[in-house]
Parts: sequence; C-alpha cells; structure tokens
Amino acid sequence: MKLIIAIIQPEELPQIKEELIKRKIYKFTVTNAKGQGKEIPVQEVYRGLSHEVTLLNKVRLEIALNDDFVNDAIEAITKVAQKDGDKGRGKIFILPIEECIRIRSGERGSEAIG
Amino acid sequence: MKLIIAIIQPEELPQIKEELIKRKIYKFTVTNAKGQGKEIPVQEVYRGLSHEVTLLNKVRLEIALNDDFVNDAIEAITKVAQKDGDKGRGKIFILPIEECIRIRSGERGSEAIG
Amino acid sequence: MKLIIAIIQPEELPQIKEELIKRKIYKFTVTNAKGQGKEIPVQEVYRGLSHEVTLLNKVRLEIALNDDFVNDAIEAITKVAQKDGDKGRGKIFILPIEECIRIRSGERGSEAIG
Amino acid sequence: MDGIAKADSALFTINNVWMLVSTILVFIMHLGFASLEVGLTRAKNTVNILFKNVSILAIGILTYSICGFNLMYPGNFAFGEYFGFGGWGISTPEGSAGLIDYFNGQYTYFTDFIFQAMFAATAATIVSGAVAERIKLSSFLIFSTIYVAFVYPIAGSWKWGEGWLDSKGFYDFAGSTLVHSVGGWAALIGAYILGPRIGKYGNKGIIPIMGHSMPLASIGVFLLWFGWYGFNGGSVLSADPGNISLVFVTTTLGAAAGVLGAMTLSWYLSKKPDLSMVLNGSLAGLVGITAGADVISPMNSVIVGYIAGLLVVASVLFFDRLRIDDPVGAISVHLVCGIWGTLAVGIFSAEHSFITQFIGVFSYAVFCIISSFILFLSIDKLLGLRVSEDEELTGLDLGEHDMEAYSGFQIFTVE
Amino acid sequence: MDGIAKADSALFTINNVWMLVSTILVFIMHLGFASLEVGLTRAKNTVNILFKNVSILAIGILTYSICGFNLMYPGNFAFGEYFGFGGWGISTPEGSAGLIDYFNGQYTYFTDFIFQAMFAATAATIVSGAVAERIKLSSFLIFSTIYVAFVYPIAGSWKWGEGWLDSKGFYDFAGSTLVHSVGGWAALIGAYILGPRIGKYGNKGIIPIMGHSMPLASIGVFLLWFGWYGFNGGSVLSADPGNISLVFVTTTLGAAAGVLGAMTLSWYLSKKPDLSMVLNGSLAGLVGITAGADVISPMNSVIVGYIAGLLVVASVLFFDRLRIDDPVGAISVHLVCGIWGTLAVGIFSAEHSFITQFIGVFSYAVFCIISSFILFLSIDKLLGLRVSEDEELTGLDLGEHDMEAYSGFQIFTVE
Amino acid sequence: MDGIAKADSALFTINNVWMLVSTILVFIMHLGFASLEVGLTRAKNTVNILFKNVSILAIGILTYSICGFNLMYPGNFAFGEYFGFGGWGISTPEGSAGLIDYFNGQYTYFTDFIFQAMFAATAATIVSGAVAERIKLSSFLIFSTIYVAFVYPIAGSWKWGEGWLDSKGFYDFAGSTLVHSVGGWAALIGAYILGPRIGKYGNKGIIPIMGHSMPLASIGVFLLWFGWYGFNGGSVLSADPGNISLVFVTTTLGAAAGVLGAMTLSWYLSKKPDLSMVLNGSLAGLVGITAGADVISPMNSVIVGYIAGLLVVASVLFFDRLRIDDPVGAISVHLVCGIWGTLAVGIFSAEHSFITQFIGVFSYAVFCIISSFILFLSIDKLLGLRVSEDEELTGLDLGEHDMEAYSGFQIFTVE
Ligand SMILES: Nc1ncnc2c1ncn2[C@@H]1O[C@H](COP(=O)(O)OP(=O)(O)O)[C@@H](O)[C@H]1O
Ligand SMILES: Nc1ncnc2c1ncn2[C@@H]1O[C@H](COP(=O)(O)OP(=O)(O)O)[C@@H](O)[C@H]1O
Ligand SMILES: Nc1ncnc2c1ncn2[C@@H]1O[C@H](COP(=O)(O)OP(=O)(O)O)[C@@H](O)[C@H]1O
Repeated sequence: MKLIIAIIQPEELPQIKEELIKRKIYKFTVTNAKGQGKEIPVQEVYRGLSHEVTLLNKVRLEIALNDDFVNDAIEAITKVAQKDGDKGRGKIFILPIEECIRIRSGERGSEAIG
Repeated sequence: MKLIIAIIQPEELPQIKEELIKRKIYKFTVTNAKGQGKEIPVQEVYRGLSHEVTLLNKVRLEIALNDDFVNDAIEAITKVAQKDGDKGRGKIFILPIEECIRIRSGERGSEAIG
Repeated sequence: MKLIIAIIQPEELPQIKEELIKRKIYKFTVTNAKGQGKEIPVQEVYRGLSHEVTLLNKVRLEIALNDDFVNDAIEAITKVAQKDGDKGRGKIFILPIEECIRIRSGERGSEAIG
Repeated sequence: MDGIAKADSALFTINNVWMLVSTILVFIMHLGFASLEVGLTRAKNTVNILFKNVSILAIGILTYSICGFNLMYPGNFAFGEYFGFGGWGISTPEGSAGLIDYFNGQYTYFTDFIFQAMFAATAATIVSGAVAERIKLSSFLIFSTIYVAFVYPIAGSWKWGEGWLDSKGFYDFAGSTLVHSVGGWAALIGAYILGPRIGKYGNKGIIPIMGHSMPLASIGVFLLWFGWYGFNGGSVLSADPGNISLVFVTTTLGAAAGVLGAMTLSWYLSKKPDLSMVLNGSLAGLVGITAGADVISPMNSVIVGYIAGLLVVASVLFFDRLRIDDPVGAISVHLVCGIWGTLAVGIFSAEHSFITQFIGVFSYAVFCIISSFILFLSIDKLLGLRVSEDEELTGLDLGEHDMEAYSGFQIFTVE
Repeated sequence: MDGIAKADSALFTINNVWMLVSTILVFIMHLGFASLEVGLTRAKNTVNILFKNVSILAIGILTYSICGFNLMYPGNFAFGEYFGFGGWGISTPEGSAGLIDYFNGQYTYFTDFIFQAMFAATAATIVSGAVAERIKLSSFLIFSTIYVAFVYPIAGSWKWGEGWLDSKGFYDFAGSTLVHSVGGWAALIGAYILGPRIGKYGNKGIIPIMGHSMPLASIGVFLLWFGWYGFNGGSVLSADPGNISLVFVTTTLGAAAGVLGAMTLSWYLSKKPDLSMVLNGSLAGLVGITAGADVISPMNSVIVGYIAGLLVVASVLFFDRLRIDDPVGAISVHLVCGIWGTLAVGIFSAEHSFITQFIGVFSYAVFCIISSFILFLSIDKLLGLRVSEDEELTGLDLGEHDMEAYSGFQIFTVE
Repeated sequence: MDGIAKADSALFTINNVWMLVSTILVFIMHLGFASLEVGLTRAKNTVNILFKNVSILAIGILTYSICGFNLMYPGNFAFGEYFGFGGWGISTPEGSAGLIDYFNGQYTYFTDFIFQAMFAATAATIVSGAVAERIKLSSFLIFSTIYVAFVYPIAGSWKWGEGWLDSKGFYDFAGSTLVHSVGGWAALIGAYILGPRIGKYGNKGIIPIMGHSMPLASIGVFLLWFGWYGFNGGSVLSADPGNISLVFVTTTLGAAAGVLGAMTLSWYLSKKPDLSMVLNGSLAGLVGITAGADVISPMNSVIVGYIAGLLVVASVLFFDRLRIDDPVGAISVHLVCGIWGTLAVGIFSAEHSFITQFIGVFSYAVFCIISSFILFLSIDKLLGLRVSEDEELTGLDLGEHDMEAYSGFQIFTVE
C-alpha cells in the first residue's frame, strides 16, 4: 500500500479528478496548500507597491492505494498537468503505508483502502 | 514510531479528542480537508439548480506516536466514528516515521514524540 | 529521499523560509493547521465567558529532500524556532519517500525532488 | 390658497417627509438585525439566518397590511379596551383631502401604515436571534407569522391603539415594551423550550460558541443605531423641531452611555475589553432609552443608558448560568433593557408613575408569555421545533437549504 | 416677504430636501449593486467587480455632467422627438432666483442634475453583473462609458426628456424600462456575446457556480431595497405627501410580495428554500412595481410584485436552459421584470393603454439591442472582450489587478 | 398664528429636519471608517479595530457633551480669541421658544449639539487608521479621549467658534482643515512615533502588508461618501435649496474626479488598476472639496477632486519612502488632501485669499503637531504606546482582547 501525495495547480483539480475516476480510483483527500517552488513568482500590487509573492496557491492531493494502482494514479495526474511545459506544475511523492483501517467497519489492509 | 493519518467527519473531532486524551495521547495536528469517497454525495441547491457535491468537508488528523500507542489511537478514533454504520466515516493510514525531533530542545527519537 | 513534516509557529515561517533558502532548500509546501500539544492553552473571552482554546494555530511545512539535505533542513528550522525555550515550538517528523516524480517532465527519483 | 393654508400645507409636507425618512431608517434596521445575528453565530448557519430575516420582513409587512394594522389601530374596540379590529386590508382613504386630514394633518394614511408596518416585523426578528442555530425553518416561520399578525398588534393596541393601558396613563414612547419586550418575551420562551445548542453547556461548564464574523456583527450594530434615529425620531409622529432634536440627543447619549456601561463592567469582570459585550451595550442603551426618549433629560438619558449597559452584561451572564442559550443576547438586550427602559420612565419623568409603568410591563409579560408558550408548544407538537442533532452539527445551511454561505472558503465547522 | 411667498419658499425647500435625500438613497444603491454582485460571484473575482463598480459610478457621474444630462433633457429636440442636445457641461443658472424658478419651483437646477446623475450609472452597473467573471476590465469600462454617456440618455429623452414616447402617452414612472430594461438589454447581449463562464454548462448538464458570500449578497439586496425608496420616492419629483406615501406603500408591498412569489415557486421547484432566489425575488418585485408605483393601488402592487417574484425564478431557469450565463440574475431581474412592470401599468392602471406600453417596451428593445450589439462587437474586434482561459481560471483579481480580495484567507479557487 | 409665523415655523422645521438627517449621515460615517480600516488591515487585528472605533465614538460623544461643545462654541472667549469655555454640560435652553430662537431660527439648540457631536469623534477615528495594528488599546483610548475632548474643540473654536481665524477671514466650509487635517496631523505624529509595523520595511525594500478584505474596504468607502452628503450638506447649517444642492453637486463631482485622478496615476505608475488606490481616491476628492464645497463651481470641483486623486497616490508612495507606515493611508487622504482643499479655496474662490488660507493651515499644523507630540510622548513614557513584538505577530485580537474576529475560518496569520 502506498500513499501518493501530489502537489498540483488548483485549477487542474476537476480534470485530475475525472482522470482518476476513469482509472477506478474513487477516493482521495484534498487540502488547500501554498507552495514555494521554481515557478515564476506572482507579482502583486497593493497601494502602489508591487511585490513578489513566492508562496503560491496549490492543491495537495492525498491518495492511498494498493501497489498496482500507483502507476495509474501517476498517469492520471501527469496527463492533465503536463499539458503545458510551464514551471510550477508540481510534484508527486510516494510513501509506504504500513496499515490502513476503514473506520466504519474496522476492516484492515488492502481491503480497506478502496 | 508511526504517523497516523486519519480522515474523519468534522463533527466527530471533539469526541475523538477526548478519547485520545483518555488514552494519554495528548498531541496531534489537525487540518481542514475535503474528501471524496463512497459516501452519498451532498445535494446542493443554488439559484434553482440542484447539483451533487462529492468533495465533502473532512478533518485530517495527524498523530505521531511510539509503536505501543498505535492501537490505542486506532481504538479512540474508531470508537467514536463507528457509532453508526454510514458510509463516509473515513480512514486511518499508518506510516512509518524514521526520526522525530522536538524543535524546542533538539531531543530526538521516541523521547521527542510525546 | 525523505519527507520532512514540520509543525511550526505561524509567525516563524518567514524566517524559516530564509534559512532554508540559505541552505539551498528552495522548495516546500505549506498548509494551515491547528495543533494540540503541551503548550499553554490560549485564553479566549467571548460574551463575558472565558474559555481555554487548546487547538492553536500552527503552520505545517512539508519538505521533500534528498538524504544529504535532511540535516540542513532540521538545522534551518530549529535555529529559528529554538530562539526561546517556550513550550509549543513544534516538532519535526521524518518519513521515507519511495519515489518522487516531477509532474511537468516526468523525471523521477532524486533528480526530481529539488 | 392663502398664506395660512399654504403654510399648513408646507408643515404637513415636512412632517410627512420626516415620517417617511423614519420609515426608511426603520427598514434598514432589518439589515442591522440580520447582520448582527449572522455575525454572532456560526458560519454554518448563515444562509438559514439570512433566509429567516428576509422572509420574516416580507411576511410581516404583508400580514400587517392584511390584518395587523387594523388590529393595532382598530379605531373602536370590540371587547373592552382589549381587542378591536378595524377590518381587513388597508382602505385607501378617499381623495387627497382625506389623505391630508388624516392624523391631525401630520401625515397621510399611507405614511401611517407604512411606518407602523416597518415596526411590526421587528418583534419577530428579535425572536430569531434567540432561537438561532437550532430551530426548524418552517416552524419558525409559522410561529413568527402568527406572532406578528396577531400577538404583536393586539398587544400594541392596548397602548398605541389607545386601549386600556393608554387610558391608565402607561407610557411607552417608541416601544421599549411594545416592541422590544414583546419580542423579548417570545425570545425567552423560545430559547427555553428549544433548549441550548449542542455543546454549549458541557460537563466542563459553559463553553462559549463564538460568532463567526465580528465585522458583520459590528455592521449590524451600527446599522441598528443608525436606524434607531428613525425608530425613536419617527415616534414623535411629527417633525416638531424641539421634540425630535431632544429625542436625537437622548437616543445618542443613551447609546453612547450603554457602550461605556458594558465596557466598564465587562472589562472589570473578564479583565479583557470584550467587543461582543460593547456591541450589545450600545443596543442596550438604545432599547433602554426608547420608552422615554422624549420625556427624559439628556443628563438622565446618560444614566439610563449606562445602567442598561451594565444590565446587559450581567444579564448575559445570568441567562448563561440558567442555561438558557441565547446566541446573540436578544433576551438581555431587548427584554431586560426593555423592562428597564419602561420602568425608567417612571423613575426619571415626573409626569409618569412607576406603578403604572410596572403594571404595563407586567401585563405585557403575562400576555406574551402565555401566547408564546401556547404557540411554541403547539408547533412543537404538530411539526417539531428543533432540527435533528445531525443537522445541527453539520449546520442548518446544508440541512435546511442545501446551500453554503461562503462557498470556497475553508471553514472549520467544529471547534 | 409676505406669508404666501414665505410659505412657497418653505414648500420649495422641503421639496428640494426630499429630492436630495432621494439622491443620497439612489447613491447607496451603487453599494447595493456592488455587494450583491460580489456576493453572488466567486472570491477570485472580487477585486475586479469592486473596481468596476466604483469606477463606473465615477465615470457615469462625470460623463453625465459633460453630456448625458443635456442629451436626456435637451429642452428642444434637434431631430424629430428622437434626439436633442442641450449643450456641453452643466450651466449654472443665473442667481438664486434662477435656481428657485427651476422646474415649477419644486427644486433647483443642481438638484435636478444630481438626482438624475445618480440614476445614470445604474444602467451600466446592471450590465456589470451579467458579464461578470469573464469580461476584460478595459473593454467593460469602454462599453459602459459609451452606454452611459450616450445610449442611456438618448433613450431616456424619449420619455423623461419629453420626446416621442412621452407624447404618445407611454408611462414609466421611475424607470422599469428607462433604467432597468435599458440596462437589462445590454446585460443580455453582453452575456450572450461573451458566452458562459468555463465550467458552467458541462456535458453533465448545468453546474451552478456558487457565489462566495451570502451575507454580502444579502447586504446588497437590503441596500438596494433601502435605496429604492429614493429611486421611486424621488421620482415623484416633489415631496407631495399623498404621492410619495402611496409610492412608499406600493414599493414596499411589491418588494415583499416579490419575496413571497420567489419563495413559493423556488421552494416548490427545488424542494428547498433557496436564499439566492428569495433575494432576487425582492429585487424582482421592486423592478416590477417601479413603472407604476404611483398609479397602481396597494392591493394591485401585491399582485404585480408576486408575479415578478414568480417570473424571476422561471426566468433564471429559462436563461440557464438557453445557456446564457448570468452570474447574478441581472437579466431576469432587470430586463424580464422591467418589461413585466411596464406592461403591468397597462393592465392595472385604467388611464394607461397596454398597447402604448407595449410599443414603448418594443422601441427600447430595438434601440438597446442594436446599440449593445454594435458596441460589444466593435470592442470585441478592436480589443477583445473576454479574458484568457488561464486568467479566468486563476481569477480576474490576480489576472487584471495583481491583487487578492481576501489576503490571508484560505480559499479553494476551484470547486 | 398668522400666515407669516406659520410659514416661518415651517421653514424652521424643515431646516431642523435637514440638519438632523445630516447628523444621521455623519453618524454612519463612523461605520464607514471602521469598515475601511478593518478592510485595509490584517484579519488578526480586526476585533481591536472594531473595538477602537465603537468605543471612540461613544467616548467622543460623551466628552463632547461634557466639555467639547462648550469649548468649541464658547460664546465669549476668555483668552484673546484663542480659548473660551461656555461651561460644563449641555444646558437645555428654556422652553420651546428658546429652542426655536436658537441660531437665527434655523434649528434647535439640541440639533446644533448633536450635529457637532457627530463630527467630533471623526478626528480621533482618522488617527485610528494610521496607528492601527501596533498601538496599545488603552494608550490609544487615552490619547483620543484627550484629543477629542480638548484639542479638537479648542482648535475648532478658532474658526467655527468665531475665534481669531474666523475674524481674519479664513474659510473652511465643512472641515478640510478643522476636522480632516486636525485628525491627519495626529495621525502623522502617531505613525511616526510608533514606527512601522514589523516586516513592512525590510532589507529587501518595502513589502506591502495587504488588507484582508476588499469588500469591507469598499463598503467603508461607499458609506463614507454616502455620509459625506450630511457632512458637507449639513454644514450649510440650513436647508437653503440653492446652497445644499450646489454642495451636493460639488461634493459628488469632487469624489468622482478623485476616483479618476487616482485611477489614472496609479494605473500609469504600477501598470495595473489598483483598487486600494481608487478607493482612497474618492475619499481624497471628498476631503479636498470639503473646505470649499459651497464656494467652488461645479467645473472647478472636478479639478480640485482630480488633483486630490493624484495627490493621494503620490503621497502614499511618498510616506512609504519616508518609512512612515500608515496602513490605511489616513495621512495622505486626510492631512495632505485636507491641506490641498483648504488652499484650493484660496485659488478657486475669488472671495478668499490664498495667504489667509495658508495662515490657517499653518496655525493648525503648529497647534496639532505640538499637542500630538506632547500627548503621544507622555503616554509613551507613562504606559507605553506599542504592543510587544510577540503580540504584534500573533495579532492584537488575541493579544488585547482574547478574541478572534473570524472564528472557524482558516487564516494564514503570516504572509
Ligand atoms: N521538494 C519539495 N518538497 C515539498 N514540496 C515541493 C517540493 N518540490 C515542489 N514542491 C511543491 O510543488 C510546487 C511546484 O513545484 P516546482 O518545483 O516549482 O514545479 P516544477 O518542478 O514544475 O518547476 C511547489 O510550489 C511546492 O508546493
Ligand atoms: N484511499 C484513500 N485515499 C485518501 N483518502 C481516502 C481514501 N479512502 C477514503 N479517504 C478519505 O476518507 C473519506 C471517507 O472515505 P469513504 O471511503 O467514503 O468512507 P467509508 O469507507 O466509510 O465508506 C473520504 O472522503 C476521503 O477523504
Ligand atoms: N506527536 C505529535 N503528533 C502530531 N503533532 C504533534 C505531535 N507533537 C506535537 N505536535 C504538533 O506540534 C505542536 C507543538 O507541540 P508541543 O509538543 O506542544 O511542543 P513542545 O514539544 O515544544 O512543547 C502541537 O501543537 C502539534 O501541532
């Protein structure tokens, strides 16, 4: 079992969601985040002063899956987000999960994840 | 050392907090999240149009613990959240932690976690 | 490759950011969080009633790095946050990352992380 | 037209304009109530509160045009001086002469109706705050429709409709009792019957449930204060310069002193300057001065307001100790300070008797408590008053309306 | 000065004061429009909407002082009774006598100008709501400057400037057609040419894009209702007690009935009490009653308002089915109910003919549709009307203004 | 009563009503100030700012009733024409005759008091914006109590109390200097002594600290503009039709031109349409036209307003370069444009001398700078002016009030 943590652009979420569902990945958790990366900082203007904002709005996607779904998930995310070659398209990190429990039923392991 | 990531229903947080404290688990971190799962989507109405919202409000609980507390934590969470058998009660994921540092003192390892 | 999750005080973020950049750690993701720990609870007053708030505002920093940057990152964070010995300065957790993908290019592994 | 007739017509015109300006000011108080109530409750119940406030305003005006106005100002009483009914609808008086001759040539029939109609919905809105975050929308709408259409105007007829309390010499200039206490009693009964919101009175004592927007609460209070110049100023029922300017002064000083009263007591008690109390303090001062704004001297209006400010703080704490949960402090502001203001007329105005004031307060108490009890309990029996526990936890916005107030914002619905 | 002259001067003074109070009330409607539009759109476009609303108010007033006023009230027509121009700028009439003799001694020249100037910007603001969240700022500013400076006053001159429609007996008391439909037609054409916002009409049907702040939307509606007392009340053009009090009553009942109409139909259709519809309902009632507020009886004003409330709900659904995307419902409120209100005069007022009312509605339709089409298409050719897809997705605040509306708040820009 | 007496009474009544309407309008400016200040600062200091604004209004009114009014309008001066005191409290004039004879039969004594009382708190509120987000609550309250109770009315007596500057022919219609600059100087000194907010002027240059709610800031500006019709319109001190309508026109055009001025310059400088500047622009235009609203022609009011709009943009940038940190731009709006407006009277009105205007500006500068310095420094010595670094970082809401403004919302307190 793996935990995929993907940092994506906020506006890509709806499409990524669709792609995931197409690949039978129905469950995930989303958090609002701010990211600093290599992307071009956004210029903001306020009361006549312009300044660079480097912490930009991101969406953080967390998907726990059984090992054989990992590549599908990566594909779903990269497919959408690669459409232009801009910087700041984000990252995917894959972490090992040791155990997973479905709270409702108490089921454990790879049964519980989906 | 393990990291427990639990996705729960927002309204269950206060009770889960109490159960954790009863089991001497005093420290955790909470983030606001949205989750997509198998639960029945919420119907929303706006300007005469009804639509399904599938990304629902969740709370994401992160608890780092020494191995012998893991079962207690799972128990505390499931006890509260299992009270009715509805879908959408959430998940618990357990990940390995390699190191833990208490920022204030620089302490490391299982000492530092609690 | 490691994932550093650090829970810090919100007001320390700008300085920690500077220290990280000094150590050539340019990329990270930040989320808003609430933390319960050993720190003194904040007293709040509302309509004549005073009550203790134990879930305090925190910032959650996520940094994925190659192994040889880990100590630098820890140093950067602790340097800023240790400046006074108060409780509630936060924690750092280190988790293993199995794979990392740069979405834009599809690059993988330690190449992709920075 | 000769000079005298022309001058009369000019005076009539200005009186009428002032009454209509007052009407507009009372209108905007409904936005004040809505903002205050929204600000002092949780984000998850915002849509519900706004819906209640908009619809009760509309319903209140319509029922007032159907029967309320003619129940409150029946002309002739049918039953002692307790109850009378002038007929359904609002009957356009004949010709513009009829318009002008109305009410001593101060303002037109239509002006009279519309000014009074704006007042009517206020009583229901006061209730809304006290029962917020847990009452079923439909049950609330039924309760307040009946309360506004019947209870408020009948009660009002006793004094403003020249009924028995008016004959007795009871005095209530702009409605400390007739509007604020009448709303306040229903608020008390409603809050009592419904019981507290989940989590308010735990085993660890009283846990305050914080309102989600102090700017909205403050906007509400400023707008209420703003509108109060029409509420009190219009209650002079003419543009008489001496009277309305005195009323402006006492109203303003009462409000300012209320702020100070609440500030001193709450700062002293909780060691911190408590914005939510100071906001209530200004309203307390306003409610307090309302019964006697034209018969209390500026100096004494400061005293009346200051005491109201102290009272509201003490009262909020008191009702919390009784475990009667009033999210916005409506009972303390409108009922407690309404009573105080009415009695204060008996204390600070030589021409009015404390005893008569007390009789008035007491009579309204009896009538409103009984009606509210009957209404709330019947509705509870028939439809249920309170939303389910689940709905209360996720919030009435999703529960009752399938809508969110702040789409896109990250809000912790718990804690 | 003798008694009669003095009394005349008093009447003149009060008329003038009433017109200026109405001016202020119309002014605050601009805040109402801004709040409503902001509340019913997404947080990421807030700065843009506020900027539009502030600047179009300023531009509207300035162009009205340069040419609008004298296009709308040309005195003499140059071309049939279709077009006339009284000269550039506002020419101070000579001496205080000149001031007083102006407009039958009801109010001064300056009062006339400023009251009308506040109306002018309204038309552009109505458009703003329908094209929100996707129109380029500069293109919108150019469109509305021209629309306010030329189209609105020329159209207005046909009736209020005593042009050909006035001669025909067309009636539009305070502007159901002259203001609301004139704005509404441009709103319709603009929304049509621009196309819908990304994501609104997907392959899964219509996906509502929720507004981000129901409190702001409600504040907007209450302020519009509040200001409407000046919009309609001031359109009496004097403080005549009988007339303005009747207008107050019909306006209020129309709005209240509009709330009820929208509430019943939307509750019936979507099984839930829909705040956004109820808010639109009150505006629908107000727009509906505007054309005949002084010639429709209170009883009938309830009917007019109630039907407007039904219409606005049906219309919002209808335009969504046509895939014309109007984020705030401006077309339904201002155009549809503006037409309804104008025709209602022909139905409910014995003195006015339905046919003439229809001719008026039709003429304005032709003129406004053509002008809007030409303007929007030319601007589209020259500068482009719509922001880029990228900008629309990240929001116009960052795209056009490099600024965020809610710095520090966590907001999901998507979903 | 004969025709003439009746007509006089009608005129008196309407004058009085207009002054009271103006009073209400000035009242709501305090909500405008509060909203603007809250909107342009960070969420973590919201409760603090609202508390300051509510309490300073209450305190200002009360001290004005105790001594301010009689310091400002002493009747007879005790010391040259620089200082006089008419006695403690407000003394009800005898009988309704006394009321009517007051001030040339324009309005009552109470009207005079309450209109002026609403002005008084304004000066302190202006300071509030400039010192926001870092001043200790108690120290601010002490400073502004003294400033409002003594400095403002004594300064005011020089001109409006018929003191030495009035004798010299200095002109300040509604208070560009007497209200706005008097507040503005204290704002400047306060901001200077306190020093900038942490993080504003880093080693990487100037880092703007963004306000947290553009809708609130815009609501504030609209309400201020709205209230300004009472501020300027009421300063005519009667309902004279020619004068108040002229004042309405110049005020409106000044504000609109201010928007345009700020829009053009800021768009040019930063390449982006900057909402925060445009909002300040309208206030700049309003402050600029205030000194001469009744003596400057409509055409010239556009020029005065436009220049004020340019000035405010330049001034905001200038003070930032000086590293004087003014979160809401109070110094630029109220001080700089207040001076400009006062001098503009000398330029655009033939009857007034530039030199005298300059002397007036200079005298107020000296008096206010010295008083503010002494006050701020003494308070700093005795109690400390600035909150601790820790408190500033976590925010004054938790630090001073133990309360949050937006309970439940996720807000980044940093960045
Ligand atoms: N090493 C990392 N650790 C944590 N977050 C990261 C890391 N690298 C990238 N991110 C997140 O991904 C976002 C985009 O990263 P960036 O490196 O700019 O994209 P790209 O690789 O396409 O240039 C960042 O804003 C940040 O939130
Ligand atoms: N595999 C997963 N990866 C990430 N989050 C998940 C996963 N499964 C469930 N969740 C989270 O848990 C929430 C509830 O999950 P769901 O599967 O609907 O509950 P249940 O198992 O009780 O039906 C989801 O909304 C989502 O936030
Ligand atoms: N075991 C843990 N699991 C998750 N979060 C923790 C843990 N320990 C601490 N934290 C987070 O760190 C914050 C500060 O922790 P605390 O233990 O109070 O600091 P200190 O160790 O300096 O006393 C907490 O509010 C919480 O968010």
